[in-house]
Amino acid sequence: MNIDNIKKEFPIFNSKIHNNDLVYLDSANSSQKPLVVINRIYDFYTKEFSNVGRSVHYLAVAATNLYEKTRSSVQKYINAKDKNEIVFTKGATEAINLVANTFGQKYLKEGDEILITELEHHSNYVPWHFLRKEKGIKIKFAEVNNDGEITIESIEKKITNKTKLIAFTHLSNVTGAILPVKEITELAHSKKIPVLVDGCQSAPHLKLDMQDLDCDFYAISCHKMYGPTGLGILYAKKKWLEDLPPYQGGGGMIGQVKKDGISYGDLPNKYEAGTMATAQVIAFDESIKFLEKIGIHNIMQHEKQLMDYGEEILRKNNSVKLVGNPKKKGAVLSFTIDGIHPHDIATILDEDGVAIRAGHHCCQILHDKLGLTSTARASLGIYNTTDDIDKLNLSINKCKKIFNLK
Amino acid sequence: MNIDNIKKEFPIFNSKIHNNDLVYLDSANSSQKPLVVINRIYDFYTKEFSNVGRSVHYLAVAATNLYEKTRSSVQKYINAKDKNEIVFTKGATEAINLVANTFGQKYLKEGDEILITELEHHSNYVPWHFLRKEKGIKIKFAEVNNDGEITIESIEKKITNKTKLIAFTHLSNVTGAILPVKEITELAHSKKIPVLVDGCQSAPHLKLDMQDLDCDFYAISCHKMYGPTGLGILYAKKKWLEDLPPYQGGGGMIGQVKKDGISYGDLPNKYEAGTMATAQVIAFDESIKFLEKIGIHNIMQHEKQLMDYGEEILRKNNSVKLVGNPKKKGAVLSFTIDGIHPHDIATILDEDGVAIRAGHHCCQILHDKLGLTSTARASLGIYNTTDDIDKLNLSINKCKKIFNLK
Amino acid sequence: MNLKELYQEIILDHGKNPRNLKKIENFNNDATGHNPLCGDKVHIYLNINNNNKVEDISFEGSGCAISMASASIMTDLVKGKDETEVKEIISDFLDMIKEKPELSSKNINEEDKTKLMCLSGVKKYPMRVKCATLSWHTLTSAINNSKDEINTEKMDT
Amino acid sequence: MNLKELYQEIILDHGKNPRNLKKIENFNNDATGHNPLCGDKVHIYLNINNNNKVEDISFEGSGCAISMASASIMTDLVKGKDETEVKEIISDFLDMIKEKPELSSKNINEEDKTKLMCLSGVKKYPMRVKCATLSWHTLTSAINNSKDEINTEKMDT
Ligand SMILES: Cc1ncc(COP(=O)(O)O)c(C=O)c1O
Ligand SMILES: Cc1ncc(COP(=O)(O)O)c(C=O)c1O
Repeated sequence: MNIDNIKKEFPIFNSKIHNNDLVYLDSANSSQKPLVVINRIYDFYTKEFSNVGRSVHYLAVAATNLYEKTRSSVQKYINAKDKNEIVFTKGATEAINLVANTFGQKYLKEGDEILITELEHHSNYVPWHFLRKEKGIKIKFAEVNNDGEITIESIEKKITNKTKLIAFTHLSNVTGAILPVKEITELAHSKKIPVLVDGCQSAPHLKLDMQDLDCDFYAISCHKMYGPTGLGILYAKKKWLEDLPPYQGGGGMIGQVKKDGISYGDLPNKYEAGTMATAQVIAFDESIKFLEKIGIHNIMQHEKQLMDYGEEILRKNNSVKLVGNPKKKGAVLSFTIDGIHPHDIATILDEDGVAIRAGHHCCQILHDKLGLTSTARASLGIYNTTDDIDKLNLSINKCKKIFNLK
Repeated sequence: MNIDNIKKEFPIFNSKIHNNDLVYLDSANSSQKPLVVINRIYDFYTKEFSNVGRSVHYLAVAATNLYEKTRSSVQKYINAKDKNEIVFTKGATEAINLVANTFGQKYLKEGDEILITELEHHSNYVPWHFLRKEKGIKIKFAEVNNDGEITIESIEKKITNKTKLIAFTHLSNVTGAILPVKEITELAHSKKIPVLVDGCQSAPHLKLDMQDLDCDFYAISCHKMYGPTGLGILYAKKKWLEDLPPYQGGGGMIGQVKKDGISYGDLPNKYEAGTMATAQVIAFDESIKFLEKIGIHNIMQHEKQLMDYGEEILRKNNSVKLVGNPKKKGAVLSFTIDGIHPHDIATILDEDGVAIRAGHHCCQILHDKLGLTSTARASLGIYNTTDDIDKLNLSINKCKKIFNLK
Repeated sequence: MNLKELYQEIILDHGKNPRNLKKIENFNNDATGHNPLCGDKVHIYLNINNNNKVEDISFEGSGCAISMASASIMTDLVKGKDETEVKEIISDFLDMIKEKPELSSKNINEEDKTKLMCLSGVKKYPMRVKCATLSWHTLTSAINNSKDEINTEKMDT
Repeated sequence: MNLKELYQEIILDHGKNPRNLKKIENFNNDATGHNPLCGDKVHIYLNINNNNKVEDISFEGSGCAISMASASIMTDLVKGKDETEVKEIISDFLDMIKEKPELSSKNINEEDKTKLMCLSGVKKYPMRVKCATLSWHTLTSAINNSKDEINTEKMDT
């Protein structure tokens, strides 16, 4: 599959927005879906639907096998050691809540510290805040530097002998900074501190290798990875999944159930209570296949070229200021325009079919630090082209004209 | 829409199972999906996809409106007072976990009692068990009678001045017993005890009227209601959603986020952390429309006829024993055959394309009580016909022949 | 074209050079409002005299052109009016933004009506309605001196 | 037709009248197994003598025809064999159920092989493989006298 005309695999690009072609630059929010994934959902529901795991009839057996096949595909794609290290959740948010809740229950007490960063998405802060309220733990923030990066030093500085876990994003959804996950993990492990990585933004764009990164937990949102909505993945080392208590209770996650006690099922069932997002899991196998067909190296190269082109164009544009200047950066171009509020930018761009996001992008801590309430963000997917960047730039010029800027 | 040939609205019935027509009798596990629902998912992803709530561009605004439209449809369908009393979850299991967790946090302490019943699905027991372990609460079980019913007396008997909540199923997924929700709720409220109803099995089959039932919480699984997988609904009275703490933390559910504190969003956002199952919610609107078109009274009448026919046929069949004999019964025919294990029954039936479920149906407590480890269960949906029942009966006779029974 | 209606000269002017953007010294009522979706904030300061008249009013905050213009025009408009008049104007404005084609309040003169109607362009942009109404809701709580923060999510806009 | 292969006379016979279905008095090793999906349970009792030989073996439990027949045939078969032989037979059986077309163990005579091969019909019914293997896994833990309950979910079947 050639990445240069991959757009045609995504039916959404046949739609017109206000009579214009869609220039979709909101993939960090959620990516569009290729036809193979959409078709898989359709076919599954029309020809093969059954709930998984519980019945022994033909459709149920077939669905269960398909469901488990996706687990194996994910394992392979992210190079996890064991397929039972892959837990399906409703999203990355649930994945992080799962870890915070169960790790917190078992290992955290008053005065303990969780170290996160100023770059974190609310999804990697609020779950820890719950523990702060409930257990009296402390949350420390590694500081972002002027380029919008988190360095290993900024992490190291905040580690104390009370640090019980370090949780940070792999790729910032605002500055685009790519964090040195492997190095931070090495440092943390040298002090016997486990590491959770929020992989929401990295998963669609970077090569994923759990055994190489060696982190303890890794959270992924499938809907940002060209997959269906309502699905996420928690990767966790087996020792943790075996060691931690269950999260939600219900059907399928139990062993024996008596009036006075319950034993839990084995992995991965222990963490998949209730009827799961069957169709979505099964369709996500197509997302993985699709990504594998293009090849992660081609994706990374394509997006790097786009990023370079985009940064160059935007830097040249008067009044436009890029947010953050990290040395390693991926897939996200956040910017402000002096004199135009991001909300106004987004509205004006939308009129041309250019879809970006404006706001704090669920990163209020970072925006406070930057002294901004809001930024405009163009984020990239595999289907974007330099043409999209040119259209973005043209529409930005239109904003400036409306607001009488030069 | 005429319910008598509604099967043709469900494309799955064009599939062959081991060269036979599919006789789908596993709807209590998960229902099949009508084409309108499947098409809606397809159309949404191919023409309209965007994440909801966060961006101001065209697709995002349209998706947000569609998403909220489903909330209004659900409100109307279940006659809730306020649309913000509808919270989307990943399933009924999550809905019950949400209540157990947040209600437990705020209102339960050692020695307090939660009253459930012996009919409960693991999803309405395990979440309370977590609180038993964590907080030292007690779980009391209202006893099932010989007909597989829970009477108001059996509930009343177990209420003490320590009872803090009563949680029970509306319709048993094993005996089919329909519980007197309104009367139990009245009794509970007269003692100032709130009520949670597990509506998983009732939602597809009975008229839902939250204001009439007056229960405090009601949990629904959309995938059993002719909707997509990965979606559930928690109905909760507004006063509870305002009063209880949030459940999962993340994007979208916050108000202001500072390093030292967080304020939460208003309803329903407070309980919808992270990216939700956007496509599924939007498609579920079609499930509701579909049900409304047929009309709940037609559905109830159709299923009652089927139930009566099924009970008659099975009672006549030598060696077949129905499980439970409740006076008010819906949609579920559980049975055993002396001398044939339910697993063997299910396998043999499957060869004829007759899909039933065998096992404990996530109700081990009930099976213990009945002195069984496992039962066979044929459960009905709107697409079933007396012909399906006849085929079930024929296949049962085949089982008996293989096992040399009369 | 809709954008021209949304970003009329008056809006751009008030957005860029908002009137009454400061903290008055002698305020006796105030309230803050916040839109969690975009992070926009507004703080309204009121000086209401013994005759229940708005002696002075100002605001602080940051936001898009629409929200700044709305706060700016609003503060200009209500200065000198008494509480009941102000309340009536607020509800007239909110009705107009929500559904009514025109303003009908007797308490607004024609020139001010023209200014306010410039904000009606947001009707075509449902996600932006909150931007136009945040300061108005906040003014209501300032008048009622209810110290609760106004969160536009809760509002019926 | 597959069903005929699955429910052969031998299976039905052993399923209906399982041999060794009782609790022997003088067991010195035992273990229980459980299949959480269907609720099937098995408890194996072993008497292993000083020469590491299975002096006696029995089981209690409930389950489908396949699981009862499998336990029945298995207990008949291993009686009188020594521990190493039994372990070898177990792994040969599990290999056969998983992937190998035939049994290859020297420790099983032809008549017993024929009986065991009757269980190979489950290969076409992946969800039923656990039924056939539960008692075998449980026997392993009884021999190792590991008191952990065997949960088929964990097993590599
Ligand atoms: C009575 C009952 N309660 C709860 C559940 C759990 O629902 P879900 O698996 O959709 O979360 C089910 C279905 O399995 C059920 O039948
Ligand atoms: C960095 C980051 N973390 C976490 C999330 C939350 O993911 P989800 O909303 O899919 O649960 C997002 C996406 O919104 C994100 O960008």
